Amino acid sequence: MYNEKVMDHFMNPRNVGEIEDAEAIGEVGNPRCGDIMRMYLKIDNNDVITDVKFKTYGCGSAIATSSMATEMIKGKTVKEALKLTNMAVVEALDGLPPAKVHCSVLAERAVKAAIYNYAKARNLMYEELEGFDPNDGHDHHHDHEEE
Amino acid sequence: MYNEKVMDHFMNPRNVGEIEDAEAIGEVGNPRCGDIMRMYLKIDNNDVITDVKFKTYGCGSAIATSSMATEMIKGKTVKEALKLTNMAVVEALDGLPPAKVHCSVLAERAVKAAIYNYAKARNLMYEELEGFDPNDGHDHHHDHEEE
Amino acid sequence: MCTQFYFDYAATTPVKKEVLEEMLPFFNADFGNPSSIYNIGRRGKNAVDIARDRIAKTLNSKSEEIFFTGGGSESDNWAIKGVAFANRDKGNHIITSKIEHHAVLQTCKYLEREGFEVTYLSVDKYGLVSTDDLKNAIRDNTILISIMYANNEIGTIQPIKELAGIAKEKGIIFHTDAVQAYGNEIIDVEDLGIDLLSVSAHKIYGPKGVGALYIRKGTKIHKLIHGGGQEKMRRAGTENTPGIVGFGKAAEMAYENIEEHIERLTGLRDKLIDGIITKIEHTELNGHPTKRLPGNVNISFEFIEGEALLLSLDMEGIAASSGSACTSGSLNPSHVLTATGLTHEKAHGSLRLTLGDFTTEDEIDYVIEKLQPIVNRLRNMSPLYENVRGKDE
Amino acid sequence: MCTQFYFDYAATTPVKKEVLEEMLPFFNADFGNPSSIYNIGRRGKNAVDIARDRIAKTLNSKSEEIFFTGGGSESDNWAIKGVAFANRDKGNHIITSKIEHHAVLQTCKYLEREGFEVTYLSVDKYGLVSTDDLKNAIRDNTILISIMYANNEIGTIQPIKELAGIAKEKGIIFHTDAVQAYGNEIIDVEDLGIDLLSVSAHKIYGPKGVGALYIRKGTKIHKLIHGGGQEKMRRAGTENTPGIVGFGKAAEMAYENIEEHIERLTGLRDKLIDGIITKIEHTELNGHPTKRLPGNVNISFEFIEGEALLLSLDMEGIAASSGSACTSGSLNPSHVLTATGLTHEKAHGSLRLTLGDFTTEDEIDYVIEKLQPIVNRLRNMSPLYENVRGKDE
Ligand SMILES: Cc1ncc(COP(=O)(O)O)c(C=O)c1O
Ligand SMILES: Cc1ncc(COP(=O)(O)O)c(C=O)c1O
Repeated sequence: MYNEKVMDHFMNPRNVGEIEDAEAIGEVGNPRCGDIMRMYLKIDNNDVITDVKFKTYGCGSAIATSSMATEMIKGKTVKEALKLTNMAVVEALDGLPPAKVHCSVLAERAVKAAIYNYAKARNLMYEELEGFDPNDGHDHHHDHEEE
Repeated sequence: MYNEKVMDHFMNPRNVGEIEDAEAIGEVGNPRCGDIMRMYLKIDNNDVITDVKFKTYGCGSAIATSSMATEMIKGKTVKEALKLTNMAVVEALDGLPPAKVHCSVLAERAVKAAIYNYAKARNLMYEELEGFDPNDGHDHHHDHEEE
Repeated sequence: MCTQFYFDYAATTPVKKEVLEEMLPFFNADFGNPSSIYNIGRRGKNAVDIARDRIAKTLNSKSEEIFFTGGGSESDNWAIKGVAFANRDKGNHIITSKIEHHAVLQTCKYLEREGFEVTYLSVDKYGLVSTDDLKNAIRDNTILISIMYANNEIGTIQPIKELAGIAKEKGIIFHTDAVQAYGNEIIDVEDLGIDLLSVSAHKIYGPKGVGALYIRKGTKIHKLIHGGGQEKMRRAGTENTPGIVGFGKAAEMAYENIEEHIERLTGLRDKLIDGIITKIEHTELNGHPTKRLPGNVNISFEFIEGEALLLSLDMEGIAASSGSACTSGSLNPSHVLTATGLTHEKAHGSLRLTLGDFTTEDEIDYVIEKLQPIVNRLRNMSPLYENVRGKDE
Repeated sequence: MCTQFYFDYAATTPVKKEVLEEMLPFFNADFGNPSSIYNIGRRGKNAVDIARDRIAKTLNSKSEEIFFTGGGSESDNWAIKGVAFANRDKGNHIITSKIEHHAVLQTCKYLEREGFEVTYLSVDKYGLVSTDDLKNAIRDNTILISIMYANNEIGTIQPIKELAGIAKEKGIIFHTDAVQAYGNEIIDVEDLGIDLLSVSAHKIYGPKGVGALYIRKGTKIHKLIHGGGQEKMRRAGTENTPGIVGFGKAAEMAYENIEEHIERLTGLRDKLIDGIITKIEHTELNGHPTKRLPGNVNISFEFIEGEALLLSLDMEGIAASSGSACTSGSLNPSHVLTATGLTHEKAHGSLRLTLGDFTTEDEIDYVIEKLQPIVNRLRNMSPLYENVRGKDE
């Protein structure tokens, strides 16, 4: 079902854990839906993300995309991190099964949620966050029955 | 499908042929329905059937029952022959598949039709022939679809 | 006696060695449920996907347009009931032909009882549907046209492209029962422009109990079997993995050298037809002489009845079939033969010999040789024949 | 890694050696069409008849009341749609339960769209339907009650005799989906007084793509698959002879020593349940502790998600299943688990381990041993768990 890279990130996820003194923490998802991701960012004075950690409750692709997303934003500036899209994460994982792509949205949203909280606390504005609401459910992929 | 006795009577039918100077000839069936049987009887002055021949156009059980029926009435009196039922023929053949039992009616009717013609020509009356009409179709077994 | 000379390939075919070999692992080694996520289930899923691709390739369709079923009858029922019920808002009129397989005819009869109207098109003496008849039968409320690709009894091949073209012009969904044509004809759903097509594995050296329905993307159709999410949520039921794998392999093999297959069978077929017609008098070919399945021979023998003929052939180890009422379990002879104008009598005396990949020239010779005395024996017993002989003399 | 520890017998089972052996001749030696009259076809017909007798015997039904189908889903669809459409003149109300298999539920949903009314009975926390609820749900226009014998996810066994008794009293047709119960319970259709019962071969070490529907003589029901005269004119389609033969053999084997089978599996099941519940905290058994299929274990692991659990188990060669949304391809977790009152969260964290004839004690030990570190690993990654750990400390 999943390719090797996804399985590697699922079995050996990078950056699992917490950062006690994180500048930014974001949580998205909902246990009702079966996935929650919490993202911790250490951000230095140059707006560079120097460390990332995550905790995820969710399926294999939720965990793998969490792991991949943390790797992708580590060392990037906040602005660069905000450009991360779920499709970029999926691509970096060499793809996900079509029915599972929606799980990757969680990682993108967790990064945004963390930076949203960071920006709010510091009164910063990022145009990439325009319209972003950390409390929106993530886009669920609806399989509705055709009849 | 058919048992050995039926197959024997089908492959080696007894009494196939015609009797040029037969006292009684009867024909029943209809080519539309896929079966016709013609029965020839030699009947002596004591009303005893001394010889029988038949010709049949029809399926395996029609041919086998024709053959068996001729054997069963040979040497019998006309009155005895009229008592022949299709079920007795079927029994003598050790049975027919349920869907094929209706074919055995042809033989019974052919015997009756021959004696009917014989009686008519001689102005004889047999109570066993009461209500018998040689031109009736034989009882077809209807497989109707349940829905 | 054992069947040694099999002349009933149109009824069913043996599973080829190569096909069975591909199936075997899926009975107990790779038996996992294809819908599950663990390894042993994924292997089943991959195999089903490959089978789907293989079948799609033989029909020039997309893989996503192939849906596996439990056989040709299910495919026909699904196509016809599914379209009928899904398009009731547009109309309730269906057009089919008088010579369809029972899987189509009985489904149409059921739909008539459920309030649909069905036109059964007549055929000519060869069993051909006329394009004009189809045009004339179309009404404003026609929602489906279902015409079989090739007939199972007399082998007649319909002008499917023309018929489908007429349907397309009017925006009417077109289904074809290709159970007999599949593996014996080159079929291109794109070129033909058809919307639905039924096939069955056991007619092409695959296993019994597996079929497929091609459904052109966008065709409005209800499900026949509701339930789990298999077959992209359109046909429920745990996938018959070994069966599907076998079907895929059989389809691939059937189309590997289809031209050669057609040429070889056509040669054998014509040899058998000529042999019988020239050697045995009062015989007649049923169906079309050339627009005919490569393996189909159907001949009426006057004055004798088909079941008696079959039994006699069986005693010689020859397996065949007949349109006689006595073999169908019903009162009337083949609806196909009578639709071509044959008298009941001639229909009762019909014999179908169908050829396949294991048929040899020697077998053809054997059948011709055995047929003559059998026919003579039965005719000599027949009260119908003696009249003719009288006349002939 | 290859699946070496199969714990998904409820999804499907491998075909047993003895079963496959009986099937093999019918693929290519005795491949003839059972509906034909020649020798090779008759051998197929005899084999089908024997299979029918074997299955009838396991259910204490008459052979003529057993009809072969293409699987459990087809049987369910046939039973429910067939009865609904055939009895529309009497009423349009159907009663079923909330925890049925999709083959029943989706069929009922379809019928709702077609103008029928359906009551979905609730279940208690163990998954049991209440006889009072059933009594209260019956209306004057109720034509069918369909309650599953045993549930595929949580293994709960319903009081079928009582439920069927209520139906009988009111003259309502009673169907039960016994796909999971068959081969794991002693089933006597006469004693239970049921009218229709669905079974499927691949759940009892028979082949996929074969099932049967028991139809009590006199039950008014339409066909689902119209066409040829097979199955006494009630289910069209060339008989899947090898599949049917395999089903017959599997059924016979399943009931040869059913008591022993039940006892053995029940022992293993309870060992596995105890092992998990006592070794791993924050776990909970789903379903009924004793009114439960002998091979069914279903446990919720809090704070983790089922698909992640399955993937991790797969890496250890263990095949299992879950009621998590992520494995069903839908948005919501198992409708069965939520119907028993489980929160979505606990349903997402459910694991179903189902045992069968090849399960050993060692395998049970292996699973318990492997589960613990897997659950720990996932919980340590889970933001839900850390809160609890905090509280626990
Ligand atoms: C309770 C129940 N009903 C019906 C089915 C459907 O059976 P099949 O997969 O043979 O169509 C299953 C299994 O999938 C089942 O567990
Ligand atoms: C033309 C045609 N349609 C449909 C069918 C039904 O296929 P199956 O027997 O696989 O259900 C057959 C064969 O029996 C056939 O010849």
